[in-house]
Amino acid sequence: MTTRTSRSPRWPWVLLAISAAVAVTAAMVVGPDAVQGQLSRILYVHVPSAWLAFTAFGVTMLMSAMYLWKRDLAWDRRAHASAEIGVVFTGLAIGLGMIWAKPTWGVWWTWDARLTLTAIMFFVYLGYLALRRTTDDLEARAKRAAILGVLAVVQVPLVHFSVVWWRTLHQPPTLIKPEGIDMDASMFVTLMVSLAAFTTAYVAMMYKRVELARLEDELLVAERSTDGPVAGAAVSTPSIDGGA
Amino acid sequence: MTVPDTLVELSDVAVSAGSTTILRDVDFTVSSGEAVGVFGANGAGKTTLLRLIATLVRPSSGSGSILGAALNTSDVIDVRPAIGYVGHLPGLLPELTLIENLQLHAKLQRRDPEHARSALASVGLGGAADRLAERCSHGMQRRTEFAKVLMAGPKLLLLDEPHSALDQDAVDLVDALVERTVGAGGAAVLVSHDRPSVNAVATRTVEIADGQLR
Amino acid sequence: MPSAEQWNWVFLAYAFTYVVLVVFVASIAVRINAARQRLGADE
Amino acid sequence: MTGFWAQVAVIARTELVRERRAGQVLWITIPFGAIAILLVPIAIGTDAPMLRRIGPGLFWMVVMLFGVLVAVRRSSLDTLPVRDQLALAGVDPAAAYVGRAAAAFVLLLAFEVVVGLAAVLVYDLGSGLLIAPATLLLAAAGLALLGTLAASIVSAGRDGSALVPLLVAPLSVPLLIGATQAHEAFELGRSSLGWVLMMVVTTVVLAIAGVLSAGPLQETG
Repeated sequence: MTTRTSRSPRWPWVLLAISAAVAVTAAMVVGPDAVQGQLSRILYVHVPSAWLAFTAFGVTMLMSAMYLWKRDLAWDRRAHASAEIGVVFTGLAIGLGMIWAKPTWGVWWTWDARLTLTAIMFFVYLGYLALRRTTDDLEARAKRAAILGVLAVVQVPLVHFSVVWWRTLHQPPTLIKPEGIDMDASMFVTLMVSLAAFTTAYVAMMYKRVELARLEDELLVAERSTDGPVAGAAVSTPSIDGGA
Repeated sequence: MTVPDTLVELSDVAVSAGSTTILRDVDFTVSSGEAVGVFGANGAGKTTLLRLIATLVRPSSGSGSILGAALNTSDVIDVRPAIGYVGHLPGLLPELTLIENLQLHAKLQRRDPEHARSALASVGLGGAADRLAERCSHGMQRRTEFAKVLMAGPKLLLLDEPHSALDQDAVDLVDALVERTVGAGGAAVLVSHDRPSVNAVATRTVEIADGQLR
Repeated sequence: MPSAEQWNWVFLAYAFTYVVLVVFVASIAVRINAARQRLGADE
Repeated sequence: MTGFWAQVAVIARTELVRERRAGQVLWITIPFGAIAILLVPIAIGTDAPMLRRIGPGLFWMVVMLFGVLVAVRRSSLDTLPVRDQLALAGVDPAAAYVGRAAAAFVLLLAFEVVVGLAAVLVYDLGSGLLIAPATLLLAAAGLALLGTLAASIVSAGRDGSALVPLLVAPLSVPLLIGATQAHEAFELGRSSLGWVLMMVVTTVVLAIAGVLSAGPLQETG
């Protein structure tokens, strides 16, 4: 009754190993920024992780919408996988932002609009993951998570807009922003290489995480059908009275 | 509304929740004037079958119609007021009194709530009308459910374990309700694990096991 | 800030990135193995 | 369409009758919010000018964090037998959602008024707080819609009540910013209109999202 899950492919990991090696080398040898000095090298991990965090959540929204349309659990598993990876990259981006902020501005945290929004997103999707833990009914879980995934679509732009408007009134943008770095061609190329390596990491993780989601679903089904009276696709057997 | 001759028609219907199949290969027809008893062990799919007929569960495959409205379409909303469903557990709001529960139901169906008190009296709860539902016994709550059905006068009566938690008076009342509905050209489906109690009123019986009728 | 100290922060950032991503991938692998084992035990 | 609003009214009234009898918001949530207002000076100091300055922000924070509890309250409307009965009575899921949100709106307004009065007295706030009925109404409406939606999203699962505040808090940021900034703009003699409009947009968006997801959320399984 349980279809053996095929293992996710190996090629993304090979590609990741190569691209990560190239990206780290490039990030270490490229010339330092005139203003930021060696610290500018943090750019090559901070910006890609922030970018991927938002991409991952975007994928979650798309997959949620696909689930609501098609009602196929495969879309739900992709939404789930992407959300979890997104939360990890969001945490990474926030952590790296802090590591960059401390030597640059002397504080771990600034109320930059983008940083604030990232932190809020972190909690929105933490809530999404928590919601998924509240029921074992695959369909109900998928539907509820998808509705929250789409609710985030409509609400997050409002959060973004309100935060940006709030900060523009309260904080004149005097600080050096990461994206304020005057980027020459070699830095830009390095950033792109790094972005490619991070995206490869995302793809490789997606394959693995979707495989895990599939296994977990199979496990739930298997555990349910061994104690339930009506097995998934099993040959029906005469029921013993009170067998439930 | 006009009642079609065939009140329930299910053909090759399956119901699954998640990846578990609860009902499958269900072919089931109930005609006007019938009271069908459905027997089966706990977990055989009785309650799901009843909720399927009550349009509360969607079939995952197959087709069917209830009171002439095709399942899985929005037409079922129009026929719901003609369905009298009494589930295994009472569906009363605990913080409302018995009479308020009946009035709420009537108002939601846009019917006159005036007969609520006499309906309660006819199930022997005239004296408890203003008691909060949460302070009533399980049996009293079930009687109130039957009063709700009595007020609505449904064409299709769906009863889950109709005699559980009821004393003999109430059992007779339920049986009379079934006979009255069936006599008026309606139909009833009664599911139970307790064969003798339902045999008395059923005009026909079927068995359900492992989610299949036989 | 002297260049050497800046390099320390850079290494901290890269080490942090490495640890977070490796721990996450490892957690997926561990969970996959656990699920496979339990599925195997069921059959 | 009259059927829809009649159902909304019946559901909202039923919810309020339930609340009047159970008294959960009146006797638990509102006093809890009021004591939160008292706890802050105990924690950070009783310097009057400082409390006057941060008071409005504290008030709104208490409304957002504790007001959520109004939406979290367990409703017997969520149990399966009751949902079955309501569905058979022909209740439109969207009408049930709007009705419950309307009841939560009324309860949240009461919460805001009591906690607001406590804040005005304890922090010696000027009239500014009470001159903003628009923000009070909009915050109550937005939070009621968001909280009711979040509560119905988690209602099927276990541990649901603990999860609702986590879902609501980050998504209520536009309401919090709108309310606090409108108040600040008002105090500084600037126009609060933009902030109020932002709250209106948020509320409308939440209402649409809630009504659209009511149907799919009601299907069981």
